[in-house]
Order: sequence, then structure tokens, then C-alpha cells
Amino acid sequence: MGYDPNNPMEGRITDLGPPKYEKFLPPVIKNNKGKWLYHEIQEPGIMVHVSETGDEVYTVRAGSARLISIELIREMCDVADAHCDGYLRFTTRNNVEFMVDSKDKVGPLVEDLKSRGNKFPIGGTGACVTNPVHTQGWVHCHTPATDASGPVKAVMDDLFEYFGTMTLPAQVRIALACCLNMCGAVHASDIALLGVHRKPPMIDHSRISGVCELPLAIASCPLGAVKPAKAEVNGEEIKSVKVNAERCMFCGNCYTMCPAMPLADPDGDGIAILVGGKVSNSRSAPTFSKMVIPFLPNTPPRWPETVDAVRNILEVYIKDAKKYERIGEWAERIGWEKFFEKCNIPFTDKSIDDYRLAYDTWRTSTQFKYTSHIK
Amino acid sequence: MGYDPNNPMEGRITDLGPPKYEKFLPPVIKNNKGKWLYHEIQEPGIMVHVSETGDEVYTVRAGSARLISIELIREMCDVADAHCDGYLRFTTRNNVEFMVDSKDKVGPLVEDLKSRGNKFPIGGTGACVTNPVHTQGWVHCHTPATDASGPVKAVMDDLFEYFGTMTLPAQVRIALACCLNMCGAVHASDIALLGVHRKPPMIDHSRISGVCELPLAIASCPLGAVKPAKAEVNGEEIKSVKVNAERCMFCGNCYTMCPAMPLADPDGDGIAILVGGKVSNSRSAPTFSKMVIPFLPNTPPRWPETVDAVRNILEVYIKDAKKYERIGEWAERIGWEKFFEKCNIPFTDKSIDDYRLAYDTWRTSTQFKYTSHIK
Amino acid sequence: MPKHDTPLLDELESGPWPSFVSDLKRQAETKPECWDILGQLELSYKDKITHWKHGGIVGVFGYGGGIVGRYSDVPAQFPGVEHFHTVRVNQPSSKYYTTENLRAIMDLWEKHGSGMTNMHGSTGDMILLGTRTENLEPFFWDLTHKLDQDLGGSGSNLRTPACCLGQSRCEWACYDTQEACHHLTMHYQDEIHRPAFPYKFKFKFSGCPNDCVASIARSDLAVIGTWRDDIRIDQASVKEYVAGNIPANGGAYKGGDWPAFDIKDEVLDLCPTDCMWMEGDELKIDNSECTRCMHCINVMPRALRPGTDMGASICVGAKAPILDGAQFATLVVPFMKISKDNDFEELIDFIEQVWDWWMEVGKNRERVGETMQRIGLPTFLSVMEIEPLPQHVKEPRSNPYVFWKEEEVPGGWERDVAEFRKRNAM
Amino acid sequence: MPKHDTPLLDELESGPWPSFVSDLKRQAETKPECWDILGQLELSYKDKITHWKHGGIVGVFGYGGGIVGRYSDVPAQFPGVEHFHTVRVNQPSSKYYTTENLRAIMDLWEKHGSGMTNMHGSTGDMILLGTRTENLEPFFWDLTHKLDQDLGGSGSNLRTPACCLGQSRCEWACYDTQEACHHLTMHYQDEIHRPAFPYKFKFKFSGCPNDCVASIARSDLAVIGTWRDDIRIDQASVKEYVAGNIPANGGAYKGGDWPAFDIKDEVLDLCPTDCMWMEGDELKIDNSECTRCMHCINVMPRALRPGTDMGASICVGAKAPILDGAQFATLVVPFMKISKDNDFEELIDFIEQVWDWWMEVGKNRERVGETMQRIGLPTFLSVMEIEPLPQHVKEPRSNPYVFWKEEEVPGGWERDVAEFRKRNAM
Ligand code: SRM
Ligand code: SRM
Ligand code: SRM
Ligand code: SRM
Ligand code: SF4
Ligand code: SF4
Ligand code: SF4
Ligand code: SF4
Ligand code: SF4
Ligand code: SF4
Ligand code: SF4
Ligand code: SF4
Repeated sequence: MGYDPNNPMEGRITDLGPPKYEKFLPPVIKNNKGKWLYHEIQEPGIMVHVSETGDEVYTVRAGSARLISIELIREMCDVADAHCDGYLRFTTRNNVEFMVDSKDKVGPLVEDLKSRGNKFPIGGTGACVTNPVHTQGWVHCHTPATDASGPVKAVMDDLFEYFGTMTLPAQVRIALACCLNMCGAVHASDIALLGVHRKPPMIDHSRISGVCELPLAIASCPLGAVKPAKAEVNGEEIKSVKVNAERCMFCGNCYTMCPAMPLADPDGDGIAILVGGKVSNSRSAPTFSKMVIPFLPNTPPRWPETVDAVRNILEVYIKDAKKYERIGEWAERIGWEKFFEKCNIPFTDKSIDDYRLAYDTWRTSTQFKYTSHIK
Repeated sequence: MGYDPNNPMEGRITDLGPPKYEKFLPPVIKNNKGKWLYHEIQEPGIMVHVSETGDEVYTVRAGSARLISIELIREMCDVADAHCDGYLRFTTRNNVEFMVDSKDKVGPLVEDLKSRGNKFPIGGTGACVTNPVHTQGWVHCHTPATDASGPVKAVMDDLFEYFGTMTLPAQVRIALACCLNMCGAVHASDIALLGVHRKPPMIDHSRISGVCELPLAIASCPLGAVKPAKAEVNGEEIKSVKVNAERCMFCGNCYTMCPAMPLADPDGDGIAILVGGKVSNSRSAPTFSKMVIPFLPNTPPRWPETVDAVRNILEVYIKDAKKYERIGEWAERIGWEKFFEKCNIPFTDKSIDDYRLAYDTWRTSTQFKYTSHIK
Repeated sequence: MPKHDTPLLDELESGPWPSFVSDLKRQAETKPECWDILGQLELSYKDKITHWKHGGIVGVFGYGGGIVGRYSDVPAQFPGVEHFHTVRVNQPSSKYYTTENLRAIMDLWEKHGSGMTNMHGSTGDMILLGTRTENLEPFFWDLTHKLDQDLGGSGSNLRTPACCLGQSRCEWACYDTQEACHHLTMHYQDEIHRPAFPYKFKFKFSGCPNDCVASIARSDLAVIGTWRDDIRIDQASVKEYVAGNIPANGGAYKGGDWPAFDIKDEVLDLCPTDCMWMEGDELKIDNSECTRCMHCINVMPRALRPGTDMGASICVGAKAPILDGAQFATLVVPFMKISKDNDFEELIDFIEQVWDWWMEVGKNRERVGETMQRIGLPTFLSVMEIEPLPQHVKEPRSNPYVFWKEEEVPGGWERDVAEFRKRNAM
Repeated sequence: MPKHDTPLLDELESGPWPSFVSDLKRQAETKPECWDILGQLELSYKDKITHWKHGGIVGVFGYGGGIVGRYSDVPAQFPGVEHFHTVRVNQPSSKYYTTENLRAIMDLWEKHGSGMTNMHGSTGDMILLGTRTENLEPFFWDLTHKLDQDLGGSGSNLRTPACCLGQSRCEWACYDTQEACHHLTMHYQDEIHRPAFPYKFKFKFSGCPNDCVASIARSDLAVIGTWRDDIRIDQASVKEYVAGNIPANGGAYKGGDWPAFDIKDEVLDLCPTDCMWMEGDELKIDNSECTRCMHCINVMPRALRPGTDMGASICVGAKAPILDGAQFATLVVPFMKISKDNDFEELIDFIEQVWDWWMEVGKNRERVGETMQRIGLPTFLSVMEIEPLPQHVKEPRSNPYVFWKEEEVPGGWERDVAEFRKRNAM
């Protein structure tokens, strides 16, 4: 049997949900669930968790491009079959983890992974740059202002040394989102690369009536920049919209709601860098990333400006921060004016908030540090 | 000659400005201006400033009700004439200061002040409760929700011991403003008493046309709660306004703009307590006071609920805070949940912000302390 | 399908990080439509713009989500990606797989799709990347019938819940994140598959405040493990740490050029509440001051453990920036027991109270956090029938603009201005 | 005027704090209208409500401010306060007086007014409390002709400027607050007396970041002394402090039950930037990290002093809560030399630039801080022709909503959708 297009409801099964996780837990995991006592990262990418039962599980973590083929996944399965009794898992940051239940199985597993070229770099644990969370970009999405997989590959090629070592002051989470929708926790990343538009939407009057509900398009704009308007199409007056470009902040929400309002543009689009976000509640509360470089151009295939900017920030951070200090905690401690100075990043009005809760970011004290910005 | 009502412009002098301050500086002050090296508070209310010339000035500070008579001011002048070569000054918190240029003049000056009953209590320096800044209240203003001089007198009678000693963890600035206009820096005081209304304005339709410009009254409301409306006055329909009481937050701005919209009410009005504000940039940046008790009733002549509330907060602070820690710095350190618990102040939804920048005050982390509030 | 020249993309084949370009090329050998993925992407690299059309409403019968429609705007050049819909397959809790299962899914995707995937999507699903409309139902048939598996969410519905690995491999998990995630996913199959909300709604489950699934940043409802008794201390291990016999922070700093472990610098002084101290070689914690930030536990996992009276903090309303700026989730229930024993009843009650209200008052495309902002936290708490707590806020309000209610004010609001004027002339 | 029974107010005659009631009673002996002040206030104490009518526009010819009109709503009972206008007399800088001057003013007020005052008003003026309309001009005549003095501000004008005592008696003043205050008051007599602004505007001058005139909390323009070189250290005195020979904080804690002075606890550890340390018994400061908060100087005034390259930070826009919530003033010019030598030219230029703009774009009853909020800080800086500095903000923006300008974007904003469609079909 199979799906019958002439009889689509026949035999249909729905609402099964995902398979029960228990079926997929390696035995050592299943047996010791809830009984783990402590862990230790033995070397970058390799950790042991020790149970109160005395059991141990060794995990080897490998990087992944996330945009991966079924062939590569089958190769992962080959590894897992050879060493891990046919189990594996993926982390919340898209690394792949191979687990074995005794120390002597670690060596062969690692050997195997290393033998496969650069497909399975081992690392991503502890005080490292782990796998960047990222999104679709030009590979799949309709609203991106930049690509996702390409810039991530370029950045990680450059920062590769920090994936497989644990020499940073603390963990550094890099993330990329290709537009302001920010699929992924880009708004709370140590270093965030964010695709941004800088040209207001065009209005495709010839198509708008067919593809958009005008009231929704108008309501979509948080700043009320989209207004009803008349337009002429083939000599006929039609109902359309217009955009007050002065009020537009290029969020793209109108395009999400109305395909006849495209924003994307080769010169307008690019990447903004935000830094200092974090998610964990460790020491300090979760914190939003802050925009420190409002725009870098889209320069495929290797986005050198973006790569350099990220490395620069990372290097300055490495030199200056204290142990356990996330990038944002460091910037808070030294003061953001010093952050800009030390990283030699020009400060522009673009980094000054002028949105809804902006007042809370204004400096309402006389406490500041002198930097080269003050002439 | 003199003012001639029939010839008002004749001989008129304007724009003189205040007298030049130099004329009023005691010689030791004038001679050493800009040359002071250091100071020391010798005992509560008595300080010496030492100049690089070797000169010294001794200042004796005395409390004052601020609402004072010309007789009392003349008495101050008597003291200044007797001891200070005819000079005196007032502080930015309405204390009066008598200065002498040598140590041996201090004793007689102090004796004199002390001999005058409770008119000139010596104190108000260092880690004390100094003179509360306050406003007009029922003595002069048209918008108050409470009196000013009365509650201040009642509070200071109770806290008098802390005016003339320096035993607090840090300086404590108390202030009172009789309505939300907040004349004075109540919004940045260690302890602020704030007159608040709780009933929406009435509309005096019979008078509104004569005394208000309706568009201004309507525009005055920050929440758009005042709307145009018709009303009947003596059988005639007139243009007036109505108030959407559900949207009113009792700010009184409509009454400021339109006398026909009175808010004040014996039961509706009372005092809110806000704490933890500061102005100085010392250690921490200037900080707004936070509302911890949203309402206490107006209970003249001695406002016992208010007096008790202030003392309670002060006593808990004294026991718990570290040296140099202002009330707000203390509350920040222990956490506001602990502040409420330690002070045994019930927490209500009224202390949760729901105005414009409210989101920034929500707790967006899992970091909190358990208190008795959590069942 | 023809092989395209991809000089730009080819430059992404060098370098030590795994190359998605090389991977695509390899896959193209058996799935030639991958050449068209490469070809169209190359064109985007040249044009610096996406070549996907806007949206496209496709799906499987009876479901309102799980598929994201996508069409090429240059289909003539790249017919292999003319249709290029993604399929979101609901991942198992914590993303453990057997190779058997994974291979079976890959086989399905070889049969019905492009051969490319995202492992995983940001929300948590397996993303099967790119197929034609006519393949959707056959794929779904096979998925359900052969693998007993199902799609995840998309659209204005409950999105695929996700969790950290929790008790499965972490010593700090304060409740069973996997079970909670799975149970709720099953409980709310209808809400996942049939959009009935004002907008999307996301659950995420982290076992402790380290929040390894970033729930507080990106879920409308974040369940974050915590405890309410005392941190467990093993003083013997404390001494081992102090002696330098156990690497700090579970070895996370191995390789760094750091001085020898110093408990004062690395633990006591970094405790945000300053509630730890040494008495001789004993470590002391004033647990009533501890905010369970995890730092000390992170640094000394063999000496310190969360308490035993465990549960979770429930935070509501995180979201990405569109429209009003990003929000973290706000602490709404400081502590809740999260237990399978009663089928997560308390949590489910809470969720449904949130939904009932949000479905009633939420505007179209308004995330729950935005609705909370619009009506204000006090009102939200009152409709949720939650007692306001100082824990709900970082600090009390600093403006004096309180919305009193009529019943709270003696005498109410009705007053007679004529009476008033008798005592207060104008 | 009859003496009224004031049983409620009488209760405010007891207690150690000076009693305004006793004072009023004493004054009533020579100025019987004070009985009516007491009488009407007693009525307010009974009724729990004010008995003053709303407003009342009175003044002296040619001035738009300086007098606040006030009428009783129970004039029949209390004819002595039927009219009860206050007069704001501009105080001298830092409120030093000769008894001669003060007595002369009191004599005038005995002649023309109620005999009651506020020394001083919150803005800084001497407030002469209560007189009749017909007394205003005669009082003003005497004030100007006999005393060479003038009224202060009220209404939508420049309000009476005020300052801390500064160099006159404080070792920390980084510029001459008295002179700056006086000079600007004289320079702007017209602006003080003739309302031409959208709303009130206040100047306040503090000599250092301790801000003893609370300028950052309540002035539209706050001039707060600071320095840009190094804190001066007298190491010999540091040793004296450490030895306990000089009381900490200028003696401000005498009487408190505190442990012996500990430079680490009381200074180093409380430095907000952690930029101080001891090298042996030498105190070291990394001045490039110092934010000049004053704490260390406050605690050790004999060992530490501000640097010698002094000036001020200029902060703009403080105000009380109506309408949008209170604002502190925002740092706009981190450092400006404030010097009499060039008649405060730089400061005056700055002020006028603010005014020119605010008078043009400020709405009626909109404080400058509110206008700044409405248009946004970046736009404000750009109209002020001030280069944006990281010092202007506590932190960079966290939302991504940047208003790019057309000229900043290559190719501008004009695009041809038909051209676009050629490459990106729909
Ligand atoms: C495997 C994974 C969970 C999963 O379900 O997949 C995981 C696993 C562990 N995390 Fe995590 N974390 C994982 C994502 C996260 C995230 C989420 C994210 O990055 O998107 C966070 C929040 C990030 C943030 O704050 O921005 C996270 C914040 C932490 C922290 C807090 C660190 C801090 O100081 O802020 C710890 C504690 C520590 O490392 O000291 C921690 C600790 C751990 C421990 C040590 C827990 C344990 O006892 O086993 C695990 C190994 C750590 C390591 O990799 O060094 N994990 N961890 C995730 C691995 C991602 C990866 O492949 O790189
Ligand atoms: C006389 C006066 C200035 C004037 O022009 O009149 C003044 C005078 C001095 N202040 Fe002040 N301050 C005066 C109002 C203020 C204010 C304004 C206010 O309270 O409205 C503040 C800001 C208050 C706030 O932060 O909320 C103020 C915050 C300070 C500070 C910072 C204290 C802190 O730790 O936050 C210091 C430094 C100190 O005391 O250690 C200081 C220090 C001083 C010194 C020691 C300065 C000196 O070297 O002479 C003076 C004597 C202090 C004392 O009274 O203990 N002064 N001082 C004001 C006296 C008010 C009174 O009668 O009580
Ligand atoms: C596939 C995925 C990105 C990825 O590469 O992993 C994704 C892709 C899209 N997201 Fe997302 N979002 C994805 C996770 C997220 C997340 C992260 C998360 O769920 O943890 C967020 C931020 C958290 C949040 O929900 O706020 C996110 C915030 C958005 C938003 C902004 C929502 C908002 O309230 O601000 C939109 C816009 C919208 O809904 O119209 C959006 C919309 C979209 C759309 C459907 C585009 C659109 O405008 O309709 C994207 C389809 C891309 C494509 O062509 O395949 N996506 N999106 C993620 C889902 C995979 C999965 O199911 O596992
Ligand atoms: C007399 C004085 C209070 C006192 O007892 O000291 C005072 C009294 C009044 N103030 Fe004030 N303000 C006084 C200093 C202040 C201050 C403090 C300051 O200047 O440092 C503030 C807060 C700082 C600020 O300007 O924001 C202040 C903020 C207000 C406001 C709110 C303004 C705002 O933008 O939010 C109003 C309402 C208005 O302007 O309509 C107001 C209005 C008033 C009026 C004119 C009432 C009104 O609604 O028209 C009061 C007249 C009272 C009366 O009957 O005498 N008063 N007012 C102070 C002036 C004395 C002086 O000249 O020295
Ligand atoms: S971030 Fe924007 S462009 Fe990227 S996948 Fe999400 S919605 Fe698409
Ligand atoms: S991009 Fe955003 S701000 Fe600009 S018009 Fe569209 S919705 Fe409005
Ligand atoms: S605070 Fe309000 S009531 Fe009090 S004096 Fe100022 S304006 Fe009048
Ligand atoms: S009191 Fe304030 S909120 Fe209420 S109606 Fe008047 S202006 Fe509006
Ligand atoms: S969130 Fe906590 S329980 Fe879950 S994996 Fe991370 S550290 Fe472990
Ligand atoms: S968990 Fe955090 S707050 Fe609690 S004791 Fe440890 S470091 Fe301190
Ligand atoms: S502000 Fe500074 S200079 Fe002025 S009196 Fe206060 S401490 Fe002295
Ligand atoms: S002035 Fe403040 S910041 Fe500067 S060294 Fe002293 S305490 Fe530290």
C-alpha cells in the first residue's frame, strides 16, 4: 500500500508525535538516567560523566555544518554503529555526539572520526567557540539579508583553533540570523551576526492586489510607515500602499506580510554585529546582545569584513577578560566605552538606541571613562 | 517716592537679577574661596574646613522647618550678628548654617543656638537623616494630595535622634512632595513620601466652559482618558469632557490644566512611600526611588501610619546595611524581595510597573531569593 | 540535472571547518537536484540576494503546519529546486537517535526529497530541506506508516517543544526534561498540528538555570529547573579542589593559561549574592541568600550539587525582536514541582490558563509576551490568578502611576461635584 | 483678625523638631493674618483637603513669572488669606546672606506680605508666602529700588538657577559654581522674566559628582564638575588613614558603631571600577579606569583630591514624572571647561543651541528631556552637532532597528521594481 492521491484520507494516520525518547537512549544512558554524579571534560570535545552506580559514559563531540546531507548522516551512523552500539545524538547547537560506555572505546572512536578528513572536527566543549547557531539564509529562506551557512563556514574556518581548544576566558556562543526575525537566539549571543536590510521596501503595484491583504500590510509596520495609497497600473487606478521611507527601520515585517513589498538589495543588505548577550543564569542574568557594528557589506563567498570583525573582538576579549567572564560581562565591567576603544571599533549614532525603551540606555550619570572618542 | 498705581511704568526697574554673591560671603570664605584643602565633621552638625592658607572655617548647621516666619529669620540674624560678623547661609536642603573663623567661637555659638528651645537643632551632617526636602501641601498649593509641613514635622519628631547623630550606614535623604508634580527631588530620595490621589477627576460642567480650554484639558491626559463630551447645564447642552475612569492613573495633570476637574478627596488621597533613590554619583549611579508602599491614609495632624512606615524601613536598614551603603544600594544588594521580607511590607501588584518602560523592570531570569511571599 | 559552475561556492570547500559545499557536491552524485541547490546558491552569491520566492502555502491534509513552502524565482535555470519545501519532522526529546531510525529517515528523504537536511532546526525539529509539492503526502504516509513518526509545528500553533538533555546525561537536571517535553508534545498534538492561536507558541525545557536549550531567550513558556533547599556540599571534594587535585569547572578550562585554582577568586568572589565563605577549609553557603545561579556548582561539580527539593521556575513570554524588540521570558511561577507522577498536572493547568486568556485577548500575530506587555504585568498576574510577588520584578516601579480600582478606594469613585463645591468653592 | 481654634495643629507644637505651628503663632502676634493661615490649615486638617482655589494669574507688569497666584476657597472665614500669592525672590548664589540684607527683605515682607516665608523653595528662590494682589507692585518697587534685588522665575521660562556652595567652602569643586550660576542668571534675565519657552527650563550647578544641588535629578541642564587628569594622592595621609589617625569620610561616621577603618573594605572594594590597589602602603589608582565617582575622595578627603585639569560634565533633560515618568539628565558633553575667563562662552553656546532647537520643535508643555525622548538621542546629538560617543549611553542598543539615512546606503533608496523583478520573479 502507500499514499493514494485519489483517496487522500484513506488509511491516514495523524498525531503520532515524535518517537518516545527512551527507545533511543544508549543503554548506559538509560540505566543511569537521573543518577549522574559529576562530569569532566578530559580534553577538548571529550567528556566523561560518572554515575552513582559507578558507570561512566564518554562523549565525543564533533562539529557539524548543520546543513548536511543524508550521505553525511549515514556516515555518522556508520561511526555510531562501529563504536557506539548504534546510538548517537545531536546537541542543542547542532554538534553531533558519540557516546561510549568505557574509556578504552574512546581512542578508536576518535581515530575513526579523525580519519574522515575534516568532516568531524572534535571539540566544542568548555571554554571554546562552539558550533554557531544559524539559520537558512540564501539556501532556503525568502527574507534573508545575508546568507547563513557561508558566513558561518568562513568565520569558523578562521576561528577553528578555538573550536578544538579550551583557552578562552569563558564559553563564546556565536550565532547568525539572516534577518531581523532572528530564528535562533541571536539576540542573546556572545557574538551575533545579523543580516540587516537598509533599503525600504519597494511596492510592486502591479501585483499587490493579487497577493496582499492591504490592511494587513498596513498594520504590519510597527512604525506606521506603510499607508494606504492609490497607484496606477496599466492606466487604471488601483488601491495600493506607499511607504514613508523616513520612518522605515527596515525590519522587513511588511514583506513578511506582503510579498509585493520586497526589501532585499545587493548593496543595501549586509551584516550587523551584536555582542555581549548570554542566556545562562550563571553569575549574571540573561542579557541581550548589543549592536556594536551596525553594518558590514555582503561579500560572498568569504565575508572577510565579518570574519575580521569577529576575530578582532574575540582576540581583544581573550587578552583582556578575566576567567569565567563572558563577553558581555567583560564589556560591562570595563564599560562599553572601553570596549569600543579596546576593540578599535568606531562608535556611531547607530549604536545609540532610539526605539521604544531607549531612555533606559541613556547614560544618566557622570560616571564614564575617558577614551580616545573624547577629543 | 514709591510705587504709583496710576503710573505703573514710571521709574520701573527690571532685570536686576540677584545680588552678587560675593557681597554676602563671610571674609574667611571670600579669602579662601577655591583654596580649601579638606574638611572634618567634628561632631554632628559642626564641621571645620581647612584652607591651604592655614585658615579655618567652622560651620554649625541647624535644622529648620523651612516654612518659617520673618521673626524666626530675624532671630537667625541675631545669632549671626552675635557670633558670625553678620553672615549666614542656607543649605540646599533648607538647613541654616552659621560660620565662624576660629575654633573658640564655636562654643558660644552652639550655646546660643541651644539656648533657644528647639528652634535650632544642631545636626544634619554626615551619616544622618538631614532636613527633608518638601513642598507646599495644604499651606499653599492647589493640587496637593496631602500636607507637606505637617507630615514632615511628624516624621522628624520621630526620627529626631538621627538628625543630631551620625550613626546610620550612610546619609539618608527623606523628601516629601504633596502631589505627582513632585516639586523637589522626591523621585531620587532614599525615602520619599508622595501625596497621591486615587479618585478620578470630577467634571464641573457648570464651570468648565468658563475656566478651561477643552482641547488643552483633553490633550493633558497622558493616557487619553479625557474625551470630549456633551453635558447638560441648566437644561442647555454644552460642550464638556468626560473621563474614562478605568484608564485614569490619577496623575492630576488634567486638573493642572483645567480647574473644573478636581481630583482631591479626603478618602481618596494619601501618601505613597518610595525608597532607594539617590542623586550622587558616588559609587553607584543616580537612581530613582521605587514605590514600596502604594498608599497610606491621610491622618492629620500626625500621620502615624506614615511615621511608622518610615521608621520601620529606617530601622531595618540600620540593622542590615553595610557602611557607606545607601538604602537603594542596600536593597539592590540584598534583592528587593528580601527588602520586602525584612521590612515586613506586604507586596502588592501596585509595586509592579505597568507604565511606559515597565518591561525593563520585569524579572527575566531565574535568579531570585525565596522569601515568605512564596507559598 | 546539469552540473553548474560554482566558482564562488568552491572557495568554501577549503578551510578546516566542515564544508556544506563539499557535502552538497557529494550528495549531488546520487541526488542530482543538489546541483541545482548549488547552482541557485551560486547565483545568490553573485547577485547578493536570495532567489526564493515569498512563501507558498503547502502542507499535508488536516495539518496546518510542519511544512514550509518554498519556490525558486529562477526555476527555468534550476528546475531541481523549482519547488523546495522543507519538512519539519518532530525530533525525539534531546535528539538521541538510533542509527536504525536515522537511516530509515534518511532513506525516506532519499526517496521523497532532496537529500539535504538541517540537523536540526533552531526550534528543534529535524529539517528535511527541499522537496516538491507532490512528494509531501507520500513522504508523510511513509513517515507515519513506516516509522511511526510525525511532523513538528509551523504557523500559528504550538511549535515543536524542545529540551536540554537533562537527567539523561547531566548531573544537574532538577526534573526530567525529556519526559516533560515528550509528555507535553504528545498531550498537545492537536495544538501542534492545527493552528488555533493568535501566533506561534513555543515550549522549551531546561533542567537547570544554565539553560542549555536557551529557553529563557526563545520560548513563550520556559520551564527551567531549580531547587528550594540547600546546595549539597561534599567538603572532602572542596578540599580536593582547593588542593588543585580536580580541574576546575569540569575541566572546561584545560589548556588555558590560567593560574592555579583559587576558590576565593573563582568561586566566592564571583558568587553574585556574595553568600559563600570559607570557615577554615570548610565551604559555607548561606542558602537563603543564594539565587541558584549555578556558578559555584559549575566550577566545582564534584563538590557541589543542587539541592534535593527540586522543581522548576516557569518563565513566560520570550520572543525575537519583531515588533517591539526582543523579550526574555519573565519569571511568573518561581517554583513549581514538575512531576510525571501527576502527569504534569500543575504545569498543564498553568499552560491552559495562559492559553485561554491569550486566545481570548491576543491580537492576530501577537506573541504572548507582547500581549503581556500590552496589558501590563499586574493585569496578567491577576487574570492568571497568581499572587503578585516581589520575585516577579527586578525592582518595584519607580513611577507613581498606579491604576487603583474603584473597589479599593473607600467611597468609590462616584462623587457629586455640587456637594464638593459646597466645601471647596471655585 | 480673630484667633482660631486649632486643636489639630496644636498637636504639631510638641516634639523636638522645630514647629512651624508655634512659629506661625508667634508671627501672628504682629501679623494677625497668620491666624487665618493657621485657621484655614486647621480646616484642611479637618477636611483632609486643600482649601486653595486653582491658580490665579497675577504678576508684576512686564514679567511673566516670579509670582504664583493663590486664592482661598473659604475667604469669608479667613479673610486674611483671601489673596495669598507667593513671591519668588531670586536668591544669591549658594544662599549666603548678610544679616543686613536678610533683615531688609524681612522688613519688606513685614510691610507688604504675610510675614511667612519658605527659606528656600525647591528650585532655589526665597519664597515669600502670601500676599494680596495690590501689594505686589509696591513690594516689587521696594525690592528693586531699595534692595537692588529681583524676582526669580515661574511659568514657561528659565527658572531661577541654583548651585551648590562649590569653591566657597568645599575642597572638591571643579569649577566656580557660584560664578557660573550668577553669570548665567544675569546673562539670561530676559529669559527668566519673560516666558518664551515651550515649558519651564532649569539650570543647576554642582561642583563635583556628589551633586549637592541634586542637579542631575531636577534640572533641564545640569553642570556637574569633574576632571580629566589624575586623582591627587597624598601618600603620607593615606598612611594616616590606614593607621586610624584621621577619621574616615571627613568624620561623617563619628558616633556609628563601626569597626576600625579598613582601606580595603571601605575604599578599594567599594570603588565601582575596581581600579585601586595597595602596593605595600602606597595607594595606587589606575586613573584611566576611574569614573570619578568621588567615593574614595569622600572617604579620604585628606589623602585624595580631584585632579587639576578641571571642568564639568553637561547633562540635559532631568524632570519630574509628569507625563512620561521621571527622567534623570543625560550625559551630553562629557567634559567642558567652565571658565569665567571667556565668560562661559562654550557653555552659553551650548545652551543656546539647545534652546534654539527646543523652541523650534518642542511642543507646548514639553520639557526638553521629553523632546529628546520624542525625537531620540541620535537625532538630538545630530541637531546639536555633537559627535556620538559611547559615553552617551550606558550600553549600545540591543534592538536592531536602525534608522539608516538614504545617503548612507550605496545607490540610495530609489529602486525600480520592474528591474528587480527581472532578476527576482514573483
Ligand atoms: C550538550 C548541551 C545540551 C544539549 O542538550 O545538547 C550542553 C551540555 C552541557 N552544558 Fe550547556 N550544553 C549545551 C548548550 C548550552 C547552551 C545553549 C546554547 O549555547 O545555545 C547554554 C547557554 C549559553 C549562554 O549562556 O549563552 C549552555 C550553558 C551552559 C553553562 C553556563 C555557562 C556560563 O558560564 O554562562 C554551563 C556551565 C559551565 O559550562 O560551566 C553548561 C554546562 C554544560 C554541561 C557541563 C552540563 C553537564 O554537566 O554535562 C554539559 C557539557 C558542557 C560543555 O559542552 O562544555 N552549559 N549550554 C549543549 C551543547 C551545545 C554545543 O553543542 O555546544
Ligand atoms: C551644604 C551642602 C551643599 C550646599 O550648597 O548647601 C552640602 C555640603 C557637603 N556635602 Fe553634600 N551637601 C549638601 C547637599 C547634598 C545633596 C543634595 C540633597 O540631598 O538634596 C547630595 C545628593 C544626595 C543624594 O545622593 O541623594 C549630597 C551628596 C553628598 C555626598 C555623596 C554621598 C553619597 O555617598 O552618596 C557627599 C560625600 C560624602 O558625604 O561622603 C557630600 C559631601 C558634602 C561635603 C562634605 C562637601 C565638603 O567637602 O564640604 C559637605 C558637608 C557634608 C555634610 O553635610 O555632611 N555630599 N549633598 C548641602 C547640605 C544639605 C543639608 O543641609 O543637609
Ligand atoms: C527553520 C528555522 C530556522 C533554521 O534554520 O533553523 C526558521 C525558519 C523560518 N522562520 Fe523562524 N525559524 C526557526 C526558528 C525560529 C526561532 C528559534 C526557536 O524557535 O527557538 C525564532 C526565535 C524565537 C521566537 O520564536 O521568537 C524564530 C523566529 C521567527 C520569526 C519572528 C517571530 C517573532 O515573534 O518575532 C519569524 C517571522 C514570522 O513568524 O512571521 C520567523 C519565520 C520564519 C520563516 C517561516 C520565514 C517567514 O517569514 O515566514 C522561516 C522559514 C525559513 C525557510 O525557508 O525554511 N521565525 N524562528 C527554525 C525552525 C526550525 C525548526 O522547526 O526547528
Ligand atoms: C514652590 C515650589 C515648591 C516648594 O515648596 O518649594 C513649587 C511649587 C509649585 N510647583 Fe513645582 N515648585 C517648586 C519646585 C519644583 C521642582 C524642584 C526644582 O525646581 O528643583 C520640581 C521638579 C523638577 C522639575 O522641574 O521637573 C517641580 C515640578 C513641578 C511640576 C512638574 C513639571 C514636570 O515637567 O513634570 C509642576 C506642574 C506644572 O508645571 O504645571 C509644578 C508646579 C508647581 C505649582 C506652580 C503648581 C501648579 O500646578 O501650577 C506649585 C505652586 C505651589 C504654590 O502654591 O506655591 N512643579 N517644581 C518650588 C519652587 C520654589 C522656588 O522657586 O524655589
Ligand atoms: S532569520 Fe529570517 S531570513 Fe533567516 S531563516 Fe529566519 S526568517 Fe528566514
Ligand atoms: S520594513 Fe518595517 S519599518 Fe519599514 S515599512 Fe516595512 S514594516 Fe515598516
Ligand atoms: S508637589 Fe504638587 S501639590 Fe506640592 S507644591 Fe508641588 S505642585 Fe503643589
Ligand atoms: S488624572 Fe491624569 S490620568 Fe486621570 S484623567 Fe486626569 S490627566 Fe488623565
Ligand atoms: S540546562 Fe542544566 S540540566 Fe540541562 S543540560 Fe544544561 S546544565 Fe544540564
Ligand atoms: S549558586 Fe550562585 S548564588 Fe548560589 S551560592 Fe552558588 S554562586 Fe552563589
Ligand atoms: S557638589 Fe561637590 S563641590 Fe559642590 S558642595 Fe557638594 S561636594 Fe562640594
Ligand atoms: S573616584 Fe570612584 S571610580 Fe575613581 S578611583 Fe575613586 S572610588 Fe574608584
